[in-house]
Amino acid sequence: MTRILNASGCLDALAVPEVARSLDVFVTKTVTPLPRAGNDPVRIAEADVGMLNSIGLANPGIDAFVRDHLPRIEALGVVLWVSVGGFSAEGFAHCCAILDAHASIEAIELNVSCPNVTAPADEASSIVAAARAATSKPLYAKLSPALPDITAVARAAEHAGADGLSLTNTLRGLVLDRGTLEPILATATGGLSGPALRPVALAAVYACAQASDLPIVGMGGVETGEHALALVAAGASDVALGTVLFADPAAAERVRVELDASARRRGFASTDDAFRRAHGLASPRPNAPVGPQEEHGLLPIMATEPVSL
Amino acid sequence: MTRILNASGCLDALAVPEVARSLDVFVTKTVTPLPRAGNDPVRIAEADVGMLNSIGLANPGIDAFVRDHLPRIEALGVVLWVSVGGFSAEGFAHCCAILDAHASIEAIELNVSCPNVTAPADEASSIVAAARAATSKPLYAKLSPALPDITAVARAAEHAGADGLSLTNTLRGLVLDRGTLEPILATATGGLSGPALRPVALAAVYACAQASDLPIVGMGGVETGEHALALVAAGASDVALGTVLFADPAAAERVRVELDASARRRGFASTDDAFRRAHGLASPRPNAPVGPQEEHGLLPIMATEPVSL
Amino acid sequence: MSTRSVALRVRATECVGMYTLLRVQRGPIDPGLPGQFFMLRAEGLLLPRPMSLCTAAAGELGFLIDPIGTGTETLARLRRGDEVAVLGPLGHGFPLDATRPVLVGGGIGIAPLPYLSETLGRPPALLGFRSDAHAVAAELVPQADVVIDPVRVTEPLADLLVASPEATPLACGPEPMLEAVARLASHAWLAHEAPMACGYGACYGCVVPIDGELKRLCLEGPTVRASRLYEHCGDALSPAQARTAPEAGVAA
Amino acid sequence: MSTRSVALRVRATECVGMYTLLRVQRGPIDPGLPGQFFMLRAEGLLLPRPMSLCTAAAGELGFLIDPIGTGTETLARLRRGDEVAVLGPLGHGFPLDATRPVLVGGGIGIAPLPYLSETLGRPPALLGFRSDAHAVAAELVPQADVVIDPVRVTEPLADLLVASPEATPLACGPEPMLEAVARLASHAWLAHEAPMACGYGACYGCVVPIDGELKRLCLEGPTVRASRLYEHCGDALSPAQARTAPEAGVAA
Ligand SMILES: Cc1cc2nc3c(=O)[nH]c(=O)nc-3n(C[C@H](O)[C@H](O)[C@H](O)COP(=O)(O)OP(=O)(O)OC[C@H]3O[C@@H](n4cnc5c(N)ncnc54)[C@H](O)[C@@H]3O)c2cc1C
Ligand SMILES: Cc1cc2nc3c(=O)[nH]c(=O)nc-3n(C[C@H](O)[C@H](O)[C@H](O)COP(=O)(O)OP(=O)(O)OC[C@H]3O[C@@H](n4cnc5c(N)ncnc54)[C@H](O)[C@@H]3O)c2cc1C
Ligand SMILES: Cc1cc2nc3c(=O)[nH]c(=O)nc-3n(C[C@H](O)[C@H](O)[C@H](O)COP(=O)(O)O)c2cc1C
Ligand SMILES: Cc1cc2nc3c(=O)[nH]c(=O)nc-3n(C[C@H](O)[C@H](O)[C@H](O)COP(=O)(O)O)c2cc1C
Ligand code: FES
Ligand code: FES
Repeated sequence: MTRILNASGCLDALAVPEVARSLDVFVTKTVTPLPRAGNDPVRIAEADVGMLNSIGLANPGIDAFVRDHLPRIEALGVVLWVSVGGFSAEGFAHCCAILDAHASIEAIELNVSCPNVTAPADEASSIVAAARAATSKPLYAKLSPALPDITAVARAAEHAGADGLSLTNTLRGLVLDRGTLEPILATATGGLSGPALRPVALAAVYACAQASDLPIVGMGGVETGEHALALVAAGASDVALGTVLFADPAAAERVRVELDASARRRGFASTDDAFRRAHGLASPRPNAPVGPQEEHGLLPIMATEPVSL
Repeated sequence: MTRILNASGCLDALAVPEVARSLDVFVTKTVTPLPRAGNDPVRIAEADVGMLNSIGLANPGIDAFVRDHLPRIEALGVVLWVSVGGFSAEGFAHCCAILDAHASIEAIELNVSCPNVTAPADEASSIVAAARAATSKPLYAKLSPALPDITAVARAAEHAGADGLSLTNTLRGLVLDRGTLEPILATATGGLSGPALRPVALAAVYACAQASDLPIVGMGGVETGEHALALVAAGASDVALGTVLFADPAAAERVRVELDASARRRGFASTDDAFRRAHGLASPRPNAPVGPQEEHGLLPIMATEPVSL
Repeated sequence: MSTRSVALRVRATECVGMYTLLRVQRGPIDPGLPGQFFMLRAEGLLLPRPMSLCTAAAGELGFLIDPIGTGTETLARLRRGDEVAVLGPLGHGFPLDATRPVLVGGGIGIAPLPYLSETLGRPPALLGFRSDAHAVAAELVPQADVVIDPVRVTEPLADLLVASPEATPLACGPEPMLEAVARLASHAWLAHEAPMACGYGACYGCVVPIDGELKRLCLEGPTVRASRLYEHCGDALSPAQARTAPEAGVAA
Repeated sequence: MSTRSVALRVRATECVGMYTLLRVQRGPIDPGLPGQFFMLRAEGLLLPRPMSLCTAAAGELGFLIDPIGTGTETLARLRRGDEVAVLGPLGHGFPLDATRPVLVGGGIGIAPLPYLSETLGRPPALLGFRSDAHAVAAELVPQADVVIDPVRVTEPLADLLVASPEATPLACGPEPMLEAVARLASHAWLAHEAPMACGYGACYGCVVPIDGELKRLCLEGPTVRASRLYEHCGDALSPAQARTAPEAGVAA
């Protein structure tokens, strides 16, 4: 069963518990050893095929997180992953050691790829190794797509003890104000997410699924069940929703329903069929004719019937 | 004056001389030391926010290029850049040494970034240095956007003797067949160009313009004069058209006219004004109110009046 | 807070001076309190845009839109029968128990005032606009005194506060105007703005300094007591000083 | 070759069995020769799609479209008055001086045949379709004999070639059909297909093996003599053998 997660940094469970509960797993915004105010505003902008953000890992720091936030998140009764960031392998390890004591945390995602802070991509394997030594919880290494060879980093993370991969974080992008031509974000460039990332994330998942045996959480521009199914076919075991949640907080439910329908329409018994098909691993069972695709109207990501909660 | 080039691999001057003549500079498809048939078909696919290609540097090899193609291109009377690729620094140097003897070639672009062949990105500076030793022609290093820090590579290329930067090549992307979920391209993944690349290329140009003094040829998803002006504002001296040429072979003329109009509408005396504005370098002269933007109709890249050539 | 966006049909779009009044069928949506906002998304937009509720006629939600960029232009171009995805009401509205409320609006900042005025029983209002063409929108707010650039809306406000210092400005407008209002009255309530990707606390994109820290405006606001936004406000300037101070608000 | 795409208005779209006939005002565009193609692009598509000219009524260009994916669906959904960007004519058409031409079409491969039939004075035609519903399109080709799956169009062709071995098949259809035609007649002309990004030699995306090398189909073809495409063609099989061989063409 493909699980639907939120992408780290794209949901605050405490602000909207019902949205967090609509997910199979809630992933926190990245927590760092020390508190961070984040970057100055303006921090977000719509690009013509995606969005930019330069939040800059705003977070309360690991101590306040564990003291103030964690108990309240635990009270929500969601399956919980904590995303961890740091500026050195020790920083990551420090956070992991603290989180290790909390049984409510199912897994830890290591954000070795935030484009809005100095990116320690080269050090992915030393970070994973240090985190590995600090906790026995499952560790997911979250990689950047901006690598000459993402499979090399994926394999390095695997050898260093990662239990899974989260693919991918954002690309670096820029949007200028249409009128003045000045960068809209205070930091000028920022992380590009949404539709533009979709084919890039898909390629990263596909390549890493061939290079490594680790389970993969796929993300990047997922808006519909078809997008989620493509990630699954490319090699993702689970799928995370980021940018789409901003436009459609009810996306998890919708994508789950669409994903099932998309797989069924192709005659796949399970999503594994989709994976085998895309990777040419085995001839899947004779598939039912693929009917017309989901028709998305003007507003693909809205409920078709007005409903309020 | 901002020049309009074609992006390497996106135009064959011998097939359509009048399109080549509509450009300020014609850039050849990448030429390698030995002939290459390129990858098996299928080689192209439309992605929802861009296109994929896996041409695989199909080319006749440097010897046949110089013997058979160059004289015919010279006869067209276009300003000529030759794009060079190789699988080692020596390969690049070998091609550059051969091209050095031909006065018709204004500059050489070093394609150190093709995503469809093993990417020698780490070796950018040794390639540039070897090419530098082999020719006195201006050398433009064409970089990939899939680098953790493109500015470091840009600076390395500058120190190794590059005279300019071409930014950027494609990102690695994947598209699956909607019905079967199999990769459409025979190589599975391929190079992603077009709109999805636009904010990424813009960020690369912006960052490299701050990190280096080299002139920059900007490219990536340019379809309109507004897109070209954004690249200029971000730091490009010249702008290259790739994917847009497939849909609109007359794009160069159109983009040139639109670019001038876009700059004028903002009250910029020259495109340098745009650059200063975006980089916050100097308060540009009081700019005329920005009127409504170019209105692109259903088919933004078509001539509005039916015209035939 | 509702966390399900609803596809609603546009009933009409009307020109109101330089602005567009987008009238949308209300569907199952609660109009919320004046000063609360909705996230609106139409075809062609990746992200929704925050809009204050302007009018709340029966069965309808009215939004007053200043088309300043891609998102607002797309929304202002909608036509009868088009769909728009609406999420809300979101955030906190103006206090409805303020002592002697006086509504203060600058430019498109008048957007939340018609609904606020109705709800509060048509209190006095002071509106500033950058041109006569923009000032046409004043017709939406009953009992409004209007000034046009270069006169600033804080000038009549300063006079009013001299006459009745206990009056509470409930203000919405461009940042310099809000700051000038804050200087005149630290007990004022200000509807602040920031780019928002989600409107419900998910993205951390909308932070502004509140109580001296970067806080999410969509959760803390958008209406915030002046003293939480500006350190040196209120008594820092007497109304008379404010009126002549060069940094006093512009009517944008 | 024209290298300027022209925005033309759609006059009408008509259902022809399972296909759509897209009728576009001709504007200044030359219809070219039968077998040549045009690149068509509509709103929402980044790349244009190659389409053979199907009909060339006065002042009009007609394209027969099989909606099999995003591009063809988008084109088939166009309505009167919509704009479509048209570039062409491109590539090389069928030879018009072939000895005793016989048109052979499989499925959507009949697209170039109506114009070709008109030009050649209505020579005999053999058409294969996968269903009766698809076969409705045969009405566009005069003098056509039609077969439906599981009968293959190469069966009547084999008979015809026994009767008149000098007849020249001019064929368009799915790859297995083209290969089967090639086995029957190495002097046949085949309109081949490949995904094309540009249609005018710029992208190197459309290569197929021609004369044993990967060559750009948009420049070398799309019509190519069978012997250039398939090594073992023609006399390799007698017509009688071909008729019963398992790899003989399907009527797709
Ligand atoms: C709570 C809230 C309520 C709002 N209510 C209304 C309303 O009722 N009516 C209305 O017209 N607008 C309202 N706004 C502002 C509106 O949301 C923005 O103008 C809109 O999001 C801009 O999007 P865009 O794509 O049109 O412009 P963009 O392309 O994002 O920006 C165009 C230009 O305007 C600048 N800009 C962006 N946002 C703002 C802003 N908030 N104020 C001034 N300049 C800005 C940008 O920096 C850029 O230079 C409200 C904002 C908030 C936060
Ligand atoms: C010279 C030339 C002339 C053509 N003339 C016509 C014509 O008159 N009418 C017409 O309907 N089509 C014609 N075609 C084919 C048509 O161009 C393609 O079907 C179209 O480009 C597919 O685009 P799409 O976006 O709809 O499908 P895609 O989304 O690109 O593909 C959908 C599925 O169909 C497969 N596919 C892609 N191209 C083809 C193909 N050429 N044949 C079979 N399967 C394919 C893909 O692999 C995929 O599985 C012609 C092609 C060429 C090269
Ligand atoms: C506003 C915003 C904030 C984000 N913050 C984080 C973060 O704190 N940690 C992290 O690992 N990724 C962060 N990301 C990246 C997302 O988790 C995700 O990798 C990316 O957005 C791609 O998915 P999408 O296209 O579905 O949004 C953030 C993305 C956005 C848009
Ligand atoms: C079909 C195709 C072939 C390409 N071939 C080359 C090549 O041979 N050498 C090269 O440096 N870049 C090549 N590129 C990359 C382009 O030069 C350009 O960097 C990229 O497409 C981004 O620009 P665009 O978005 O305007 O297309 C190719 C791109 C495409 C689409
Ligand atoms: S708008 Fe997203 S957190 Fe406030
Ligand atoms: S379609 Fe581009 S080269 Fe043939």
